[in-house]
Amino acid sequence: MKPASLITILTLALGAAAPWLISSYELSLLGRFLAFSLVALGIMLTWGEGGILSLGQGVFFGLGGYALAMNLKLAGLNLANGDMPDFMQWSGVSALPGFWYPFANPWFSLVCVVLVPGIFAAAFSWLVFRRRIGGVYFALITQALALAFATLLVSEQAFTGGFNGLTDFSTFAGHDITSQGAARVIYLITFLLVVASYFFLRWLLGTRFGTMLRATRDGENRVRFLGHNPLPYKVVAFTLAGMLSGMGGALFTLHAGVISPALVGVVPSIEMVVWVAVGGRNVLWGAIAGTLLVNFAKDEISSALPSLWLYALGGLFILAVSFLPGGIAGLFTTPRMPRFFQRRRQEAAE
Amino acid sequence: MHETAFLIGQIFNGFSVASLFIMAALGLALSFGLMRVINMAHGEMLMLGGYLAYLTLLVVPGPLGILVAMPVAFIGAALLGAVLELTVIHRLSARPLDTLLATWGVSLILQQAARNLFGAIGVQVVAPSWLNHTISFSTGILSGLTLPDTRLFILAVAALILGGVALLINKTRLGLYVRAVNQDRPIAAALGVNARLIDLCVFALGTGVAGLAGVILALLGPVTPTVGQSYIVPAFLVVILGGLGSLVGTTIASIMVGLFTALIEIYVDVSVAQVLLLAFVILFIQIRPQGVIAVRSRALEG
Amino acid sequence: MTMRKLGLAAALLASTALGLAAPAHAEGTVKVGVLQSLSGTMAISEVPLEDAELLAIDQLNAKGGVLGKKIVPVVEDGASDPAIFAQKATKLLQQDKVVTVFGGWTSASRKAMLPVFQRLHGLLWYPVQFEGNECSPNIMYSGAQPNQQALPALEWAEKQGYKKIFLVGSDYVYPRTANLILKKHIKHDGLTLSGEEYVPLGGTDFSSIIAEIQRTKPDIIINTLNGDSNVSFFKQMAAAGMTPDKMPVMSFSIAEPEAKAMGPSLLAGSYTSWNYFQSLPGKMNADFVAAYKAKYGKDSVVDDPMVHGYEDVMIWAKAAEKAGSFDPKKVRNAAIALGFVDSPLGEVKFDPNQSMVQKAYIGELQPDGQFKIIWSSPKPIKPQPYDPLTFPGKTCGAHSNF
Amino acid sequence: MNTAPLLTLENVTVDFDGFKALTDVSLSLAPQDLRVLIGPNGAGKSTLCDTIIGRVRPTSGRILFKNQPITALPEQDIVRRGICRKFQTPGVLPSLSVMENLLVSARKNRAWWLAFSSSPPAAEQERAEEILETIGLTDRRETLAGSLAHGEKQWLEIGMVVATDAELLLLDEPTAGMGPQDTQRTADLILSLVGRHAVLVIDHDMSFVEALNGYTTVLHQGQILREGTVSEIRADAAVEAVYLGRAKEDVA
Repeated sequence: MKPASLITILTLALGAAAPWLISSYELSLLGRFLAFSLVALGIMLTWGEGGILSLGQGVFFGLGGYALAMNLKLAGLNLANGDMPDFMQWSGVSALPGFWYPFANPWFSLVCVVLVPGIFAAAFSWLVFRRRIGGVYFALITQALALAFATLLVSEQAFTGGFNGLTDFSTFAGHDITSQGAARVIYLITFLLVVASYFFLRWLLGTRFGTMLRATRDGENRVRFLGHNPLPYKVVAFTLAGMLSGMGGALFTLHAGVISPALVGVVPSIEMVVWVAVGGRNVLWGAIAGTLLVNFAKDEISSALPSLWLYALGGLFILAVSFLPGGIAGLFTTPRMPRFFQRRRQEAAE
Repeated sequence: MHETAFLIGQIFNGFSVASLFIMAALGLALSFGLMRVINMAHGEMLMLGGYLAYLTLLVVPGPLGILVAMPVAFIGAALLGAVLELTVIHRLSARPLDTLLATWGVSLILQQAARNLFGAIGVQVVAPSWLNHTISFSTGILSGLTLPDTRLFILAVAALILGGVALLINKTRLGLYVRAVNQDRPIAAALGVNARLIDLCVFALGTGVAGLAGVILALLGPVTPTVGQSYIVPAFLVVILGGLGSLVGTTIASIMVGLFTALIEIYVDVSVAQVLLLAFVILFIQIRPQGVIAVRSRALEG
Repeated sequence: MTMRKLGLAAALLASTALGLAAPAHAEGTVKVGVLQSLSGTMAISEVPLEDAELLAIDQLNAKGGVLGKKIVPVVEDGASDPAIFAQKATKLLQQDKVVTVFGGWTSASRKAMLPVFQRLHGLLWYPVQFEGNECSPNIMYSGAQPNQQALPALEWAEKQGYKKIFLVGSDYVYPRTANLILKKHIKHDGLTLSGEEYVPLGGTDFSSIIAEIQRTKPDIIINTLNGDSNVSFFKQMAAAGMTPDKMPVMSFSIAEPEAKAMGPSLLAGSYTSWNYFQSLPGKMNADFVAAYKAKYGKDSVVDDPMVHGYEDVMIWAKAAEKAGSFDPKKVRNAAIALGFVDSPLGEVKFDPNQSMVQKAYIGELQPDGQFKIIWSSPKPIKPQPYDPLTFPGKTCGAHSNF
Repeated sequence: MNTAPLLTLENVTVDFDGFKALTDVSLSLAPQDLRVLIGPNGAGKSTLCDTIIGRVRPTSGRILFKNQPITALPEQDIVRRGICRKFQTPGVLPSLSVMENLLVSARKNRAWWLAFSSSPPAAEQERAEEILETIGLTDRRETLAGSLAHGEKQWLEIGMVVATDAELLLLDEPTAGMGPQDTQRTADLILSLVGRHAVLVIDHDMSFVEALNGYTTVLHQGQILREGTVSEIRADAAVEAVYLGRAKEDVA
């Protein structure tokens, strides 16, 4: 057996056995960080392989999280009786808004967790990319999107729970989700989805789609003047990243028991990029490892030395992008990265 | 109050907000046009300007303190900008996205430094008493309209800064070099223009303007470690709308954003206005992806 | 892919597997949690609150602790993020096995922690004024309910003859809900609502709102803006010629520290409504202020949430002594059974609905940054988590379950 | 020669905000033609290429390809009609291997939804192998294009352009930065393409232009100055005045 497969199998076995190896608090941490790593995988796909930097992945994370949270909030309410989530009552709403109704169905909610961010990501990226807005412009527009989305969530309190977000969940599709056993099941589902996404992306990047995506990153114009339309490759990658973020958001909501605007805005969105920058933007396992590493570090450092954490986060970011563009994974592998130090003026001039 | 007066008041407010955006976005647009990099720590230059105003007012209290603070803030922020350019921006100049991320790291560090130096809760900068007046109309259709001196002063400062930078770019030798590098970097370099030095000067000029803007913002808002963050996202939108490094484009875009928000806020609340502004920008780039002023350049490939 | 792929992930997983829970009770000590935002946007308010809570713990320990045990505070950072509040609350209860937790500021943080405390049968002491509409057997709410801060302010304004009222606030839960209640009462009392405007949290531009104020000419503005937005609002009001002496403003979230930082000259003459001011008379308060200054510097100031955080710790200690136990349920019942106790805020007690019975005060900001108390409710006000006029028929009963 | 022209430019003018990069340029290319375009720096050679492939849109005039107007088509559709261009600074895809570069170029059906398979069709694979041989990079097959030597990048890009099977190849300064030996090799490579494709070469290295020995168009200040065989152009006094005199010194 090759050492590579040995490490893979060992990691999979450890991950699957984690619920019986670590305390329930640590399991909940690991679970929520693995949920984050789905977002990171999406960023690796778009930013690392596609050259598309999004500073607004929190939006898709939030769409997925809210899609599930709406169901969790409705669980146990008798809608026929005119029951409403508590926050609506004290926001002056008289009846449950129409768009909430379908979310009472858990399966509809689950589908929306993936579809809503997917459709939104597809529509948004198509609108922007088709006018050949990319690079820095795209990063800035997605950042504005994150700000607008968080602002809207906060201001439409009657429909979204506002700044408080949605919290206090107890059942999903009739199953108790607060018990110790449920926590293990939720962890295992998260773990499985991360593993499945990892292997899916590994396959995808090995296809000609992966080659075309990297080709588009290297020279969008060259690709276009070879007769290809780069637009669909970018849109598909961005849509997949959005769906992964949505899935991550929903799983996070289950683990954390809360989804709120504080998790989807400008700063959380950019932190998501930090995970990938630190872990390695061109290597799938790097994205996952970076997410776990940065988040466990944050958990350890931020309580003991809160002001140090911000210096560390800022410094980590500067160091990673300036000196270690391949991230931690770059120390172990020779990923296929663009030749960073080559000035490509004709691209920049576009 | 007459409806016309209210509307004119809103248009005035739109220009007033636009003047803030011009000052906040001008430096960004300049260095973006020249170097194709976005400095995410630009907001912290505004913050630095605010704190320098606070420090200056401690040394030079009295009515003219604010006028002393403006050059101090300009120089302070320009120096910090130069350091930033030499240490981070230049190293990453071929990688615009990495520059963006690295400067975000810088912005975090600067915010935390301000927090440790001055405290999280912010410091006090008070507008001088000679600005505490208003021009009020009490008769005619403009009855009820009030134009605060502070806002008029800010409009004037913005116009002066804009005029100054325009003169610098269009009439001086430095400006000539800037335009040359802007058009065609390799050729300009071949003709003996020190493109590195031009980059450095323009970047420092841009951050200097932001520092100066920070003093002005302190007249209307708080001086806190995170104050830059409140202006930075609209400033980015202005840069996108304005087109590559065009002064005229930046100005028009600022006015568009200012008027759009002021007028739409008559009908919707501020939060929704923010969302509509983004929708407007996305719609606008459908029509003019290169911004208000699209530069048709032959320097695409030399 | 190389042979070392996933190696790091494996190492990470292994390292967490080895992480150990902190040891539970050591002999002669008892652990309590202190959970505030030490970083992020809320740190500005919550760090002083944490200081006040730690001061109370110090003072108790100096007198021998509680039930003969020394109190060991476990301090955690909520990082201004509700998910982290929930995460750290879980850690404190599950891993550190604390007997109770003091903390929270925003409603978002409290809402996120609530299910954790219910599931793990913990007890949270929440010290900040809030919008009500919530009762949990696992939370002691010592901050003001709307009928202890917002409504007394309206009542006072009415008595001053202000009839046209303009509401301006940050766009989030507390201002929206407080204003919902205020609007009901404005209508009920036959007053006029001139306008109601919100800016996003951290908003800095008030030009449109000020234009609206100039257009509608209210008698008084009720301000529920949060944090830095207040600075922008008052500066831009002053620039438009409307200083607090010309246009009265009643604020709900400006206390002594904010006034000190924003500059009393900008705010002097504006009003605010709280259950505590640093300038309150009485020996308890004088002692508290002196002790705080002795520990955190003579320039420091104290405010309403800080004193509530301090008093929460004190009442918890008294209740534990009375119950003879640290069991959260017994402590809760004992806290309610304590009756009125003397405190820096005056006589206070916990109502069976687990909120605090306390007086309301109106202060006018003086140029020295302190508030002059110009009105006080005649007697302590019983807390009403649900405003009867706005939410008819809803009440919080006494809780028996946990 | 076939009478129907492959490419026709009719009075093409390109105006960059008042600067006329091309004025009233008319040009016609037959299938399997080899045409060389020369002119001093700034004469508008690259702009002419840009205009044909749709990177720059003409202010007035039109461009016909196989008698169809292409002036308004999206860039990738112009390529799909059969025009492909090599850029002046090599436009290879640096983080892809040499073979991948060719395979990306050789894709016949360019629909994105057909990209979700791991291996390209056998025909495309064979074609790529063939071109790899032609451009002499067989031993560099798996090398990342970004780490090729400058000359090798030029050849790879020519290979990529060829791989698209375009009827018209536009080669913008294929010998830029090459030594005499490599230049000769490039000339041989290009000559081997004529017959299968029409080729428009832009260059100003006269020894290279002479080696190609194609029908030559001289561009000066955005306008066509002369057209003729290399020897006619060499003999022309006007051309000599604006261009060749200087070029001779360069070569010498």
